Amino acid sequence: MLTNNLYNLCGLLLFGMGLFALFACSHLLRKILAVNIMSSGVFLVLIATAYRPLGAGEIDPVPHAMVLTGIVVSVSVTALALILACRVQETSNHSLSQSERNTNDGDSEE
Amino acid sequence: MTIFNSSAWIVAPIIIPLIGGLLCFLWRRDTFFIALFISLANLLSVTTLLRQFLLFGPLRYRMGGWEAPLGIALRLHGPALLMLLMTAVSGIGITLYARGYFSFRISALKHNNRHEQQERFFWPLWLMLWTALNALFLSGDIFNLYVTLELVSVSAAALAALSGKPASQIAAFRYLLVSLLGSLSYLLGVVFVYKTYGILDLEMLRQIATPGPGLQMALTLMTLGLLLKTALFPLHFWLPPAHANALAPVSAILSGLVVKGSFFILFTLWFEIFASSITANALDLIGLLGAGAVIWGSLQAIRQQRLKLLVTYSTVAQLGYLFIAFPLTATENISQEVWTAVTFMVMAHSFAKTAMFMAAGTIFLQVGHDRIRDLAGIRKSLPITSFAYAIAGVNLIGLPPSGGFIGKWLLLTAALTSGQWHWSLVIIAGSLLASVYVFRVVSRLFLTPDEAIIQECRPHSPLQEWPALFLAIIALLLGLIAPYFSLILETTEIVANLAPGGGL
Amino acid sequence: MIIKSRRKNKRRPFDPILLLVLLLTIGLTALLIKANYTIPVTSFGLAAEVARFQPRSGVESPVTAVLLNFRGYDTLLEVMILLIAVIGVWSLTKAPFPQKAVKTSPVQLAVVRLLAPLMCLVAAYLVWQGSHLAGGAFQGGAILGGAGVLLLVAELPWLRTIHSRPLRIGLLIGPLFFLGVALLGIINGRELLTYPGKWSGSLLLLIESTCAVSIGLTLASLFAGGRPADDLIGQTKTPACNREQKRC
Amino acid sequence: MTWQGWLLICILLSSFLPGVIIFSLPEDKYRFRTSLNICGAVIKIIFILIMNVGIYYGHSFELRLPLIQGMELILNADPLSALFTTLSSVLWLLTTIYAVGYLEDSPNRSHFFGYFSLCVTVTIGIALAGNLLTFLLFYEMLTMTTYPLIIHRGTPQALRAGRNYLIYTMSGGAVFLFAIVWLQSITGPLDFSAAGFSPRLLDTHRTALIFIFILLIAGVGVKGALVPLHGWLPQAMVAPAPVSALLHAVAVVKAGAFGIIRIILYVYGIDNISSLHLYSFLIAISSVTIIWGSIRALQQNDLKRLLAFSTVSQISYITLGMSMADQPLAIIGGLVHLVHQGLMKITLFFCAGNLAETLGIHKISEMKGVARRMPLTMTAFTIGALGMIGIPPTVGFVSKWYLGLGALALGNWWVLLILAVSSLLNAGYFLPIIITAWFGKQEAHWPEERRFNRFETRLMLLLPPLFTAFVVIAAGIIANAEISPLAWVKFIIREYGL
Repeated sequence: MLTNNLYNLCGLLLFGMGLFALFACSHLLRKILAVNIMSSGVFLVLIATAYRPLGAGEIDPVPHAMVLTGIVVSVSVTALALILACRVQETSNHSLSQSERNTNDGDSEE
Repeated sequence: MTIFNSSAWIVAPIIIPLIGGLLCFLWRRDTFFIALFISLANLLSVTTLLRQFLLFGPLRYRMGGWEAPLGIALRLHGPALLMLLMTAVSGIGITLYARGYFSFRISALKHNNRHEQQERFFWPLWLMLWTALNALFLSGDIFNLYVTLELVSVSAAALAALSGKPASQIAAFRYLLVSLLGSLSYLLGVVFVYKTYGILDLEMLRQIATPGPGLQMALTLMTLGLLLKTALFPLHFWLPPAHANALAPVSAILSGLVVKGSFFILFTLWFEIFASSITANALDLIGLLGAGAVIWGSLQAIRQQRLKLLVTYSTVAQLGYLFIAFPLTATENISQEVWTAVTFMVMAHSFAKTAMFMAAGTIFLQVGHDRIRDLAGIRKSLPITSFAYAIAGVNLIGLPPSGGFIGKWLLLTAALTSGQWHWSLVIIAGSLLASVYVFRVVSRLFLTPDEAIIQECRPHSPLQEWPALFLAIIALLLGLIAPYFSLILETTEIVANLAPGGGL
Repeated sequence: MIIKSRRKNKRRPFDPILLLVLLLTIGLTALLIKANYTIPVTSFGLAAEVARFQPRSGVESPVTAVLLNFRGYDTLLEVMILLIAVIGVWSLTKAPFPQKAVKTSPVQLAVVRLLAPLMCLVAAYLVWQGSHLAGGAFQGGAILGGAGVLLLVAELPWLRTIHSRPLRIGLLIGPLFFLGVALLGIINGRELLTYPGKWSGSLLLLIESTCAVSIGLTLASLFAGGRPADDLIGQTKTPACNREQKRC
Repeated sequence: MTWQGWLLICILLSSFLPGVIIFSLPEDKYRFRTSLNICGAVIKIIFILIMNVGIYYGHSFELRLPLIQGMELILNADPLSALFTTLSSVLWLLTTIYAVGYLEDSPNRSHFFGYFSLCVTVTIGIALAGNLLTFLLFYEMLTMTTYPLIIHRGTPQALRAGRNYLIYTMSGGAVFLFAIVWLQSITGPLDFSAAGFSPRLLDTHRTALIFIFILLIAGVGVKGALVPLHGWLPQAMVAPAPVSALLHAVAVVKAGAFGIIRIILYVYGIDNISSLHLYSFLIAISSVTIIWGSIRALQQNDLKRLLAFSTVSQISYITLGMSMADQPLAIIGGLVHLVHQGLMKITLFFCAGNLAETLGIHKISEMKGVARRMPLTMTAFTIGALGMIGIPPTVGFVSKWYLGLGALALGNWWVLLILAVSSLLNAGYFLPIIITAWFGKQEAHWPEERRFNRFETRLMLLLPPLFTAFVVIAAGIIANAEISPLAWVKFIIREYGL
């Protein structure tokens, strides 16, 4: 069970680290990275559930499929987040921490 | 009519908007007509499902023909059906309104390239979001729910950023990250569930789930994630900027439909699948947060100077009511009523809030701003919109016969019958605060000032005004068609078996 | 793609909120780890189920069987998420794909010329292998996407000058084919995503191939962070676009 | 659905549909709007008369719409609803005629008449409500439909008045909702019935039921202008005269008083109230309201404010009648005052509106000698005022007579004293006005005089008060005849089982 436990431990630690970084970093890119680290952590824990000690039966393919799905989702979200971050940076030189303006110009003309 | 008895109809609300979304991205011409056709086809399929539901009871569908633990099951039970209906009706309204909104912007404003581009991408994203919501309501698999949640998040975030304003992009970024965080937390919960039970199907989980440390942790994680996505106070920080800065049809979608998705999952998990593991303390805690949301959200709404922000904070407040229902389910004999109450509040809020954002958007476009102070006498130039706003407001206050009233009445009854009367005080206080923020605006709109500060009304299509009124009136009359809803909600047993496969 | 924070990162000596967050996350992680070790493992997952039904799935690799057959619905939705990401990215960008790439060194160019076809080959192999070993549409698509990225980075014109419509068709071909095959089940009077028995192996391979192409294109255009030049509406009229074109 | 059910629907629709159509009419469709309005009012009166005859001959008018478990909308016409519907619909017709004359040339008329019609629809709904839920439904809708009328002028004062009105009525509505749900969580679904709820509940829920009763009375007491919940009423006087008439005589205040009657007689039932010892509570609040309203009225110089405080005082006679409900004579006095007060007060408001519209007079001090300029109006005013004081043969005397008889039969000297003092106070603020108007000497020009050719003012402004003043006397004289309000009230009491 050692491998399994190691995976779990690492995964959960990564999750926790990512969570901390998400709140602690104000930089947009770092936030994206933090979330990615978190998701890696979750995937580690997930893939660890597929583990079977030798001779205890076949390896479970369902977590594999789930992780694959999760990775694709994470890639998509990361891409969108990166582009958003780029746009934010381009248009306003803002970083998220100082963007508390609740301006309301979603419908305005310019 | 064998074709209407085909079991394949249950996937129609997922497949139809999906095809529409793909087509809108590929085709790019006549996107509105594609979307309109899709909306109507979706309504047809949901109506067919309603008929099947009334004839046969709850439905279950094996994706790919694989039985549950291996394959993914779709399930259609009463609440899911009502959510589908709600989305179908709101969706038609939003589709029509969006057409009016974009064509007004394209024809009347500068930078029409940008507006054309916004419209071009609005349609595929909106139809995809619709797909995602329908898939979410129908899903019967705890991991598939994660996928649908992500589908919702990504399309909703893309929509929220559509306006292209820096503020909206920051808000959308934050929204995306928060959604992702919520989804991850939910996914970790799913992992724990899978570790413990080795099963992902909801029905099977319901049968075998017993209280234990694993399930408790899983439930905590999933709940945290979903609460974050549903923006329960104090996790609501991301919602006001994201909803207020988006384009009006998008705000309507986000506030009216999207937050209901994660709430629906949360409610299903707590009160259907893992009901046996829920402790009274957890219920009280959620109720307390809900009460906080009602009070805080309402107070914030009262403080706002901008119309769209006011409407947004009222979403925070109204979502609180849904959580006040949680502790009221603790008593066995009234939990059915609380279910009904919650469904009513969700539906009424969805229609009313959609209508309200549409009205706010129309006012914004016509007047050029939405400072509440300077909105006096809008009724003159936009009578239908003002009416729609007022009627939607009546719903939010929860005056009879609106759906919101039925919900509040049932919650009050549950609170007083079970002796938890402190919740009833919050509900009453929330209504009063709601009437303050609603009438702050309504009294302005309906004012007839002496000096003519009324703006010239720019020509606009009826599509900009009527959908809002239509939805607001539906919300208002929701109470009167209550018997049919309780009929649907009370059908929990399978009445007859639907022929497997199709008659196609 | 490089984002610089406007404010210099000043090290603050002590931030109570940060400390609180730290403590909270540590607490949560500790709880999670504790819970993780107290879970009684009562089940061995779905491995046995998968093994039992795999012969009927049409592929030999259990992961592919789960991915495309048993839980094909998840995968269908997941392909859509990728697509939505592309639509979202396109909706956010005013800029076209980079018209002129940065100066590429001849070495890099040579490497790309050498690698790109090879990567396509590897991708094809991975897709084919997916039916019996590790591999499949996503793995193949990822390699294809990598090839696309290389092409974008180098001065090679393929992806940079592509027109909007062919690209859109390319992006959609996988999802549409998948959806079409999924609907085949309904037309045959069975459930969605039910593959006709004897054809299922080859159909799955076809789905994988088309999806791999779409996924590759998706990843590459996500990397490009823009959209084809002819996809913009009236790009010459809008000053903002002009500015960005110059910048690019 | 039976014809009785359809009739109830038609009664509601006869003012609802004109209202909705009027909203969509352009401003200048004057004739169409007016004829639509008046046709609606006449049709409504005809329907209501048919209903009254039906009720008299023992038909039951009922319509049920179950919503969900424990929630049912019921429309049910009993003799009491007939009394209120008849009053409201007749006064609506008169007020409509008056308003057409009053608002000639003023802006936003379709807005005004639209809400006016809706307001009456809702009031009729209150009268026809068959249980507390339905009552609440229309009661809240009444708030929504009267609010636009109060702020109709759009001035800062009007807005302030509107805001206060909302604060009072929304809070009242919330308290009312709370009380209803609480009550029904104890008693279960509750239709209006003569017996009230089961007396067995008194043993187990005594305190709760007392609290609920107080909350219910507070909830409707806001609209019924019970002291100290009356604050919105004098402020709402900034609205145009027809609106004031509507608030005071046709809809809002009446709806509050009607609610008090319903709660006492048909929700709790006389016996339950008696065993909960709530009568003294009722007597106390109604006496305080009567005396306080009169004292405040004495201090007013603004005519409409004076009338508003007079309403506060007068409407409480109804509550006073209910607070002696174990004596049928007192109930008769209270119920018949519902009609009588409406007739008298609407006369007074019409006249006040005439003075303001024709001569620009708003203050009592400006009224010196006004009767010589507007003799017909002031005749009507005098009749109304004498009725308020309770001088025979006006209807006001009839109400007070029965209230007094009831108090005597109960041996309640305290109430008799209240009646006497309040009559004196009424005389104290009405007689000076009458004397000034008839015998005072005009000192200055009227503030804003407008001349009309043949009559002292517009005909449409003159006819309604003259008609109501006539009825004030006629109904007093024929009080014992078969078709008088009093006779109908006695019929109500018989049907109620006393």
